[in-house]
Amino acid sequence: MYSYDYLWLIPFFPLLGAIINGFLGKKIKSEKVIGGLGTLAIAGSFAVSCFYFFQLLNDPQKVHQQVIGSWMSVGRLQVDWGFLLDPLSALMILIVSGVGSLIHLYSIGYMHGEEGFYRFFSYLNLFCFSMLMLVLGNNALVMFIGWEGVGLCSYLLIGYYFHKKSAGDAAKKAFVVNRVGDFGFLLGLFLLFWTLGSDHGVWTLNFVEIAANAHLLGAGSAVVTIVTLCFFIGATGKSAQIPLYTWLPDAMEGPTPVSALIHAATMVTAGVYMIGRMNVLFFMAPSTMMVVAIVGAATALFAATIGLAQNDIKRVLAYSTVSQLGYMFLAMGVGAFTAGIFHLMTHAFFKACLFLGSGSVIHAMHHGLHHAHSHDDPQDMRNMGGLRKKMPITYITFLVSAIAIAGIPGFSAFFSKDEILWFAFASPQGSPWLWAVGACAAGLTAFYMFRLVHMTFHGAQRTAAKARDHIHESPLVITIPLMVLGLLAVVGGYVGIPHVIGNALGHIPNYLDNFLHPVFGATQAQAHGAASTEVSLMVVSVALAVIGILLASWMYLWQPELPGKFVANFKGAYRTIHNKWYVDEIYDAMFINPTKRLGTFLWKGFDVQVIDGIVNGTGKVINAFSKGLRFTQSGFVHNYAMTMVVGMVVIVAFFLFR
Amino acid sequence: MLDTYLPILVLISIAVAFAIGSVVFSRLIGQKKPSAVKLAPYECGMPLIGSARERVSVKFYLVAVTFIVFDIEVAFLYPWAVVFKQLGWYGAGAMGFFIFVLVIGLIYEWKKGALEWE
Amino acid sequence: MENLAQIAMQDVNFGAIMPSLVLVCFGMALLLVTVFSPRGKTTHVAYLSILALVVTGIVSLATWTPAGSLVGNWQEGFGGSVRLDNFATFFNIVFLIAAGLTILMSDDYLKREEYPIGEYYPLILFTTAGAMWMASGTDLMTIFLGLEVLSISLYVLAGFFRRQERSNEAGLKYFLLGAFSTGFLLYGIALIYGVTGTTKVALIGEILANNPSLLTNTMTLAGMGLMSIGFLFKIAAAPFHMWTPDVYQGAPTPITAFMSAGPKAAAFAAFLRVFVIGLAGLQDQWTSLLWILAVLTMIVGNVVAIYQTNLKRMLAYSSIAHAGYALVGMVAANAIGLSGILFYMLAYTFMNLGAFAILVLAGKKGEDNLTLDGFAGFGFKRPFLGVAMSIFLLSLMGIPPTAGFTAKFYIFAGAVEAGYIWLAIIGVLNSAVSLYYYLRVMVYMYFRDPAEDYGWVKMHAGAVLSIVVAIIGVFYLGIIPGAVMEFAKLAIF
Amino acid sequence: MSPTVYHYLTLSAILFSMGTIGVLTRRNAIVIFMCIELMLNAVNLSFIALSRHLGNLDGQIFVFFVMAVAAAEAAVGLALMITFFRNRESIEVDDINLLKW
Repeated sequence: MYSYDYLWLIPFFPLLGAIINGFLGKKIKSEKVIGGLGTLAIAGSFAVSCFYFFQLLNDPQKVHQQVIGSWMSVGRLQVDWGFLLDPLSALMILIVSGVGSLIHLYSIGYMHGEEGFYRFFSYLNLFCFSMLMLVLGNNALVMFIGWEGVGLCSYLLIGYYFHKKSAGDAAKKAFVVNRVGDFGFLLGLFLLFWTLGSDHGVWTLNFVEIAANAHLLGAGSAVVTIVTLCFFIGATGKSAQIPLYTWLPDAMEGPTPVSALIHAATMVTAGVYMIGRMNVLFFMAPSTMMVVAIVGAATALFAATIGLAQNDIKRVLAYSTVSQLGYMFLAMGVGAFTAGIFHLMTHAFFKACLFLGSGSVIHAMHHGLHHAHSHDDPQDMRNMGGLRKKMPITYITFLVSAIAIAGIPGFSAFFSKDEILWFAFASPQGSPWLWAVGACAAGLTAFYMFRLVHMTFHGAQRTAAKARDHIHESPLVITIPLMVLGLLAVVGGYVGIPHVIGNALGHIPNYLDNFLHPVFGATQAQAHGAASTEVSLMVVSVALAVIGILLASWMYLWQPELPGKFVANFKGAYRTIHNKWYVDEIYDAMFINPTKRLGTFLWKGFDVQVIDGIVNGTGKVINAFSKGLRFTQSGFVHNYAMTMVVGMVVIVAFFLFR
Repeated sequence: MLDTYLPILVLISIAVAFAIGSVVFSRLIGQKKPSAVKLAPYECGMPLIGSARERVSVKFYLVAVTFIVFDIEVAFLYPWAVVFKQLGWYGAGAMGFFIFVLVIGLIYEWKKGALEWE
Repeated sequence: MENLAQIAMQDVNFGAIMPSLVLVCFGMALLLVTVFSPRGKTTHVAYLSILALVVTGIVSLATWTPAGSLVGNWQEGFGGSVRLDNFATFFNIVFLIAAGLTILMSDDYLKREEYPIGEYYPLILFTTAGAMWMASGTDLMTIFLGLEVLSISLYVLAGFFRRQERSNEAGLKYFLLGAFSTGFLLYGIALIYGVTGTTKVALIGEILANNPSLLTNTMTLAGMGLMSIGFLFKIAAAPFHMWTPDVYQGAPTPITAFMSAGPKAAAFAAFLRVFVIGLAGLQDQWTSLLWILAVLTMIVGNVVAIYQTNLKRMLAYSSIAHAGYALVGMVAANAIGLSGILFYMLAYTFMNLGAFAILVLAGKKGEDNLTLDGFAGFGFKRPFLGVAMSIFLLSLMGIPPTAGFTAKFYIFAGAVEAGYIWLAIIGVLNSAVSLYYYLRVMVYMYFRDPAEDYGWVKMHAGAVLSIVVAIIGVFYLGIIPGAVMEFAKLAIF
Repeated sequence: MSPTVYHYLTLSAILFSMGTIGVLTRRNAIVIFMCIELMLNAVNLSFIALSRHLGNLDGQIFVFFVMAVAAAEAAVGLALMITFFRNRESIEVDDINLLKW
């Protein structure tokens, strides 16, 4: 028998850290103590998480609940403060606390000297607490606490640089858009609770009980579809899917570690986790699954196109995150729950690494530009270039992660992404179209990632000359997390080697699949298709990725250097060069420019105009309504009395003539 | 029953008739020679001091407010008085407490100076 | 005729009015204390009134009947027109907490605004006593008396700053409209009395149940409609809410805080007792009316609040919206919904009084700075108050794990269980809208550069204590509300 | 024909409506308050008539309380109006318009 009595320690440590830093941080003053405390708090939960993770590996019983105490009992509904440890949540706490620890460590270096250092760590700890509550909660309400908590912390952290107006606006937007999603979540919760309770006498919000009783609702019934759609709306808000994704790129106003932790590795994946947690319900609602898959695929492609047209290093990564989250939803939608969670994990590694790497670059750029008294934007890739030699460690880890996200075989995302694509093609809910969209997005991903790598690290230095000399590699406290995450971005995928490769290499099992089997075993879709099809699809998607990388390299790396060499060495070949330019321009005009224009259009036009328009429009309508209604409040006693009399007449008439 | 009230009715009729009659009669037969002095408001034969629309001192309101509150106690004392005997000491005690509450109000007013004119 | 005294006496049970009796006696004594105290000295009166509330609290709790107890501790008296049951006791505690927090934040406030007048405290005690009569009254007569004692004291308190035009106007407006609504309430009572021949709530219920023909009688229906207006006015439900913003804005801030919690809860108590017990037979009728009014109230409160820049006024609209949420529980009219209202009132008392306590501290003399702009950067210059305000705002929004969330969840779960799923949806949607204006305060506090250094904000012990108590309350009811929810369940009829 | 309870109730309803209309139309706060008093007294008439009709005293007891309450209300109301007049030199309700929107 194994004991799971100290599960509560996992969220408790960061909570403690948040409280101590929040209340005493101002008095402590020493950045080392504050940062150390914050990092230690989350490292503590990482240690406990590891312990329980490995214990669970050996434990034949895979689902454990720990109830701390009763929270509310409303009628026949009993809600506890309880935790649920099963393979899914065990994996999630490992990711959250592990990546969280690294990012805390990184923040000590990155946030050095910032005003309100203690505040930052307090919020970060509080975020980790909420996120751990979200993944550990054994019922929907505890999850909802985490759900709201992460939204709140994200709000506080996006607005960290509060004197920037854009930061405040972005924070507010994030919170409000998230709440639209939360509304869906709560609605789904109420509907589920009501139908299960009033129609079937099961008053519960406990995940285990919901899963056990979900069959009462009837597979494919309208109720299940509506409930799951509501949950999915909640997920789109939190996980930045169409149409509620617009807050995420704006959220890049926050400090970079925040972008890495909250807006890449953990919080934004909460929606995916939630669908995984409710997999039994989603399994019973094929129409919702279809919506999830289509929205996921559309988001993956759509965000990737927008990523093409961005010049701000963090915004590229932000759209990339949206796009990758689309992949995860695509996986969930086609019933490949394991693959979705797998991609969630690998994405946490490589995207955190990419963000932290970009943070390292921005940090260095900022430093350099500051010395040169330049007002160039330290986040604009057009001001970078050739940083490879200046920042070797950042460069290598960044490159490794970029290769990983591009889906080159041997790196982590290759395994997860290709499993998703395979399921999108071959699962009963999948279709070749979904696969095609996913594969296109994969090609685009490779393209914009390498555009990013080339513009930042390769080629000529475009940074102002004076600033160049002051750009140097970041300190160890920043590079250590980069190295660890870079390593994970490479090897993280080997826990889930697809069967077709595993079999080819000699019966290597898919560890992750086996581990998550107790959670997803019954609902996981089975892909039907020949191994040869799977391999050929794999080859196609890898080829697309390679083409994307080559195109990017050609356009942003080789091309600018080639003309100069040619002109210098062979004047006779100038014509050829010119021709090449010519070809290139045709190419530019025919393919790249339209794509870029499409990207710009989608971003400036659709994203800003339509989506923001809808969000702001709703706000404006309510505002106008408010303004109008306000004027009924004229301040005159007579008007008030008149309203009362009219109300009285209406009420009495209502009773009499009803 | 009603005949007991007959004398009162007669008295009222006579009073009303006399009042109306004297006013009407003087209107009919009296001479009218108005002058400024005659039309001025009558203030006990004293010359006028300022306009009649002058603000009344707030003290009058204070007295009026005080009066309203203490006047109401009578409304409660009457029914009690009617059944005073039947209610006995219990009723007296209850009414005593009622009066006591009013006395506290009185003390409060007194101490606040609401009863002093100047 | 000899037995008249015996009849009068045998029904008398001072136990049934003990809490309010204690409070009134303290109030009268304090009036005398005030008048014999030197001018401008009020602190001792504040202390004594806190003592009065504590004593009353102890007295109130004595009548609580715990779960599983075979013998009820409830007290009934005065010919069955007062009944101190768990329902009344629960509300009494809510009133006492509201009054206590109000008094704690008042003393320094009165000195700052230069109205150090001791009568303020006895008036709060009288208001509380009136509220108690409303909660424990089982006769329309006692309920009416309680309502009037409460209202008349509040008229004075709302217009307490007599040389300040705003306060003055608030008092007069409240008085005129309040008296007007009283007229309707009374007329309703008269009609119900005419139909049933009694003013006792339980008896009305019985008579209506035994004579179904009375249920469709014009007088009954008109009486019910008119009576509801009196209560709806006091809980500030649309369309009888229009006095609320003006009065809340003009009244002294602690009084506004008190009005939004104590009297509102009292009106709910009386409303519940009269309608759920007395007019149970007409439940279909009044729930369908309240359904509409609840929606209307939530929408009006939340939507108009968006446009407000004065925080007192914004919180006034917010309190209208919260009355709408509580009405949802009354529409459900099941055990969860009703006990949900009780729980909601307690939760709302903590979070709203807490928020107002911060306004009390943050104001300058005259309180012209209690606007959004006046709070720019407040959170950084006054970290404790900023965090506290954020907690209360989050609770008002209904973000877990605060009292606001559990209370809303409770109410909406009640509505869902009773099958009013759309009402719950509208409620949740409304609380999503409410986010906008609560959040804006936080945006100003944390995302604007401080306009001032807020040096005038003095951390007075009383107000700070009330804030701390409110924070504890908000988190207690948010994290471990189980015990209080049990109390609320025991407290419904 | 001797008056029945219905006549009283009708009279009371008419008085109540007159009071209500007065509240809605008059401008002077004191007159408005007098109209409210009229409403209360209309209700009192109902109570008395019903009490006599039903043969029970509850209605009459109620009237006592209403009277007491009305007096207290009048006292407080007058005080509020006086202070208002001192601040604004007016007692017109249209001038009670500082707080709005």
